[in-house]
Amino acid sequence: MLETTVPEGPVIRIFRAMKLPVGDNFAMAGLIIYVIFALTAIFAPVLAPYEPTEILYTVDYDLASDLLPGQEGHILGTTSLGRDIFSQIVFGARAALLVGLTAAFMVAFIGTIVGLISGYYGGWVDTILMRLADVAFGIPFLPFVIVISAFLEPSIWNTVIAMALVLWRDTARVIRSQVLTLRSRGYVEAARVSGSSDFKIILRHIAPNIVPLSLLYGSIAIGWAILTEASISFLGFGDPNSISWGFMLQDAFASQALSRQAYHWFIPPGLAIIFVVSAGFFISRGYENLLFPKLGR
Amino acid sequence: MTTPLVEVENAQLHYRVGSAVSAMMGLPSVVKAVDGISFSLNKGESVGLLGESGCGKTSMGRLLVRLENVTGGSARFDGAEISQLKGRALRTFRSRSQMIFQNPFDAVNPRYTLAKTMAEPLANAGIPKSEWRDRIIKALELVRLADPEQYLDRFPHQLSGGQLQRVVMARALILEPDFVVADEPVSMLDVSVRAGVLNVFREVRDKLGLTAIYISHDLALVRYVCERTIVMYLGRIMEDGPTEAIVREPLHPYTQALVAAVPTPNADQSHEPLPIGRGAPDPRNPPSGCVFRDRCPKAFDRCAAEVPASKKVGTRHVACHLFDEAG
Amino acid sequence: MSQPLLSVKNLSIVYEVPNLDVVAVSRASFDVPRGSIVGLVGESGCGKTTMARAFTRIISDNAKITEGSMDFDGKDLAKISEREMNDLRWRDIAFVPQSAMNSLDPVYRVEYQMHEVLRGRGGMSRSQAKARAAELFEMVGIEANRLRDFPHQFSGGMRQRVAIALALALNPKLIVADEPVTALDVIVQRQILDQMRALQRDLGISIIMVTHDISVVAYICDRTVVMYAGEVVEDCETATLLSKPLHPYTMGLKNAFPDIASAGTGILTPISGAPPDLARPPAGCRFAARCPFALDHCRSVSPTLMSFGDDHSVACHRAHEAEALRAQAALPETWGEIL
Amino acid sequence: MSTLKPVLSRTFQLILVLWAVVTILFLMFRLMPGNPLAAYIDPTFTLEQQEALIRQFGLDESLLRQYFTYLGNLLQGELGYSFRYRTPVAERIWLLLPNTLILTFSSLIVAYIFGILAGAWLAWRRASRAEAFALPIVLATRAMPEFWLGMVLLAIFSFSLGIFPAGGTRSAGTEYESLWSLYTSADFLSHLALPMLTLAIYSQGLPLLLMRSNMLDVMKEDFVTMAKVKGLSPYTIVIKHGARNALLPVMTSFAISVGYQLQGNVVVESVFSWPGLGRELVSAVSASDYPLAQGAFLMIAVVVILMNLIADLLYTFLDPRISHA
Repeated sequence: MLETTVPEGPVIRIFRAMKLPVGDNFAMAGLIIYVIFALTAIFAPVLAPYEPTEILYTVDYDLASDLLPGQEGHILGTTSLGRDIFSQIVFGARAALLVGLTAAFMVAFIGTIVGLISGYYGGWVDTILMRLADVAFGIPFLPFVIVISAFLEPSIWNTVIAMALVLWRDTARVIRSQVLTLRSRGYVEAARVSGSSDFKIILRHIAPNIVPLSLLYGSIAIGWAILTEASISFLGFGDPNSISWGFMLQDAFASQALSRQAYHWFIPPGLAIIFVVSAGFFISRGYENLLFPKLGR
Repeated sequence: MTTPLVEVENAQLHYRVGSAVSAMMGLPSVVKAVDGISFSLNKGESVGLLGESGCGKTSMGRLLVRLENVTGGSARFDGAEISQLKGRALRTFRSRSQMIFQNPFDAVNPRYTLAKTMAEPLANAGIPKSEWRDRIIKALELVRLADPEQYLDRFPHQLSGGQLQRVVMARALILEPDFVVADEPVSMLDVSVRAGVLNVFREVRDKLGLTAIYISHDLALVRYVCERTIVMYLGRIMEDGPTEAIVREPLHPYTQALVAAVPTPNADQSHEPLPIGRGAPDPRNPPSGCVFRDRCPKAFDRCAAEVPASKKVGTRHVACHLFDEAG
Repeated sequence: MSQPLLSVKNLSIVYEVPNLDVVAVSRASFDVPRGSIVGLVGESGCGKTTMARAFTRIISDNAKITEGSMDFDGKDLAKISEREMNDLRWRDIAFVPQSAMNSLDPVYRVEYQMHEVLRGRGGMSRSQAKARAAELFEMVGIEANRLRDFPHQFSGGMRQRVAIALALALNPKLIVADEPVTALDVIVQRQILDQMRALQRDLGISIIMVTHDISVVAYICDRTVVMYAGEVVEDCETATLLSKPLHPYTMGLKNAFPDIASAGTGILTPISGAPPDLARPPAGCRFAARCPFALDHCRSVSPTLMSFGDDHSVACHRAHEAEALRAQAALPETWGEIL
Repeated sequence: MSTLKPVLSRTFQLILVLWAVVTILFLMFRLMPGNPLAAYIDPTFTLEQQEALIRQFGLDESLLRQYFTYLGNLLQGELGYSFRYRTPVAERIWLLLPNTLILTFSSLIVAYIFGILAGAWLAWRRASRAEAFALPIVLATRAMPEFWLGMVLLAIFSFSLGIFPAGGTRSAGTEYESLWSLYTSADFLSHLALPMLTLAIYSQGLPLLLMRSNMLDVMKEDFVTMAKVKGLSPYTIVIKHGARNALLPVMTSFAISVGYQLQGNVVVESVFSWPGLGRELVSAVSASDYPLAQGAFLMIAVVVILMNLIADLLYTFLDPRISHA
């Protein structure tokens, strides 16, 4: 193994220790987008010139509706109700970050635990958990989230929980099969023969090999969650109290932005979603290259 | 005489393969990796488990260190049924019975330093931390790794296969066990370093008075390490006796073919065709009666009808109908 | 004496790894006489497989033949155009891989893969190919009706026979076999070796048998080429090699190998140390660091492969003392620690 | 009989999963907070009228009884009555299902043909500039919200350029004698074009990436190296061995994609006012028409589960290592 020795800062070293895919161009691009995205979400009140739901007026005290980008100092123009589109985009990052991170965390967490238990213990526990995964695979994802979001009070949390209830299945299956291979590795068997407890074996020999895979599935789930939340909001089942990119698109669609050629209104939220979701895909690709280098994807 | 350290009686290890539906349809759904094996090992005895791939020799070894549990019959260690051990008794068993694995690169965690790898059994046995370093170095010296201190902070990929296999051996021996199962410990190593590992194995076995099982497909290696050999075929024992006798005068037709097939590094060796039929054993679908009969040149009617029982022939036990009258 | 079928001269093959070149085969020379089986023996990483692949010129993308020639029946395999080379492939030089399982396409029946060669490369008609495929299967001892099977339906030994049948398809002059029996159990191994020997005699072809196992070489090969760390260190008839080796490495290998035919078990003697890193080969003889007979001279000057006695080449500065060294080499204490 | 075995055992599994999904569906709709009839009970209704309504929908019985009634009805293909339309749910669903299936299959077939060809081409051009350019774009199409892509296409091709109609399956006032004449009419096809294109652009990424990475893997297999050693032609090596092997998992992914697509249709059908199951589900949920929403959900679930089964079986039959075990 030959590695070029480039002086590394502490950040890079931490990334390496976490097996974050530094060095892969795709992954680095993804990480940079994530950083920009997270900073935007955190500093939204500072960055946004207006309140996202505030109805604005021009200097002539007219309703500031349907302004084009640049007019009256509105970077991306305004909506037909006179709201600042740029501010909505900035605040939309908050909703996306919240949904993406919590859903990804829940999906990766549930999936990893189920996969670990199922793969390590096998037997009837495995059978039950994997039949449950089969059932989860039989549930149409988006319709399920719609029904749950609509019947329970429409809120971001209900959407996130509905997603996690279905999406854990993919992670669980992959983690399980990985655990199955790890379990038959010589060093795991050696640990069993030397008397290590199951807990110790899972903690010391299996989990360290699983964590990068969980992170990989987590980073894919971030994208899925943001896309799903956008769909839910677009269909009108979203959280009425939060400005999300999906909500903006629904607003635009319902306000005939399409027939009125208001591209400045519905193009930016879509681009924002693509930007953030593809960052997740870029990172996951970097991870794959790192975890499965032979495949050369 | 004292009771044997290891006693195996009619042990079985059957795996279910395929689904419940295929079982209902009467398709072969059970693989009998170990199917009615009996032998016992006295303290300090070493025996070679010899056979082709799929004969169940590794499964048999795994039963004895409790990496698998018998599905029928019994396998006892120091009088206690291995699969029933619990709690304290299990912990004692884990420190008394060890395994040396086939692939040294797979048998140690690639993320761990060798010191950390070696410390795992010590921690499990509750040895105080202050003694770890000394015991690790002592174990590495035991397997004749020169200058053992230098290895403590190294990672597995920094060692050669031969060195690493010695580390694996040292880990197995660090708690001074009574019993060791060595699963083809040199088959992944280059010829020029094999001899060193084998010699170390012989030395520590004698020094510690170990009871040992040496699993191999290579009769020449078994002969070098063990005085007694058990020949397995499709989950059953064909022949069991002193290695030298088996090499000189194999009794079972299968053993005869096996001995004749072993290649030697000599120019003048027999090129006679082997006394065995072509074809390969199919563990899912073994023949009725004697499992070897479909390849056996001497098979007759009774071989298909009856499973041959093990018979004592001189110093040996043979499971073959040819010897029915002899006993 | 007739021209050898293949004559390798000063062949070097280099793997280009970023920042560094690994010389996998270094100035190797040997001949393959017509109608003979030549063993290419050595430990893992000694360059035997790389060299065997070079005879088909299908080597990894980052490997390059940097010097030397491979004279095959009047053509230099290192120089001829890709088109000419492709003409020779399988028609004149066929290959038997170590794992027939991975070398057969899992989604096609064996018959299809047979026809692919017979018709695609041999220009046969469908009916000719059918007859020839059945004939080939018979030659290697498989019933012709199994042609309709998929590769995974054969046992390991049978698959290896299929690979041999495939190699024989176009009546090649040379078959390169890369560890063809390594993955098999002794009984099947022996049966396949017998088959190969018989076919080679009947058809008068030549075989290069790559292996790490001297007993396989002893059983089947007429001549043996011993490789160490990318270099050919000894080349002679197998019987001579086993009875009167000239190179200390060959002597050591024999000492390390258990022999079931010997009277007692004796003591096996390892060769201490490990082969050198081919990215940074040492000056002088590459075996010197592990050789009990190495002199200062050996550590500074690299020995060249020289003819010694009749038809026996060796690369060792002390080859002229070989008889005395052999006597010493037979004693375990010569090799230092045996543990 | 080795071909019958996987079909039987998988079908058995399918029935179990179906039963579990049906049960979850029942619980979802029955245990939700609020009276399921709330939206339909006018404040002016008398108490008797309300109770009559509750009895009519069987809501006065115990949960367990309701469950068995529900299962019994399902077994007879009985999905209940829509609150809104006051017609049998099954009738409505059978009317809409063809529209959804036409949209799904047409878009996926286009996506797979394109994806397989482009994926194989990109594998061939590995590490080229074309790859560096194409890969991020493909990943970005996977990151697009489908409905947004639909909106953009709608704005450009319908509202700006006026090439395609804005929604529905047919122009106002057109009538057709049969469904067949409707589906083959130019009018229907021009309505189909934009939603189909939207879903196709979104879906092509999966077969493309899968085909590409499979090709790259297969080309490293020993049997491909051996094909070179055999001196076979590049066409034989790349197409007959490389692509043929790489195609296997892509084919099975088609069935899975049908299931996924059906879920994605929910939004795209809404954008294009395409009268399919997804749009119906959304409007039924919005209008609290529980029987209809439940029926639409169930129908989508059945197709998803069926497609998972077909994917499994395809894999079993297309791969000789399994079908000829």
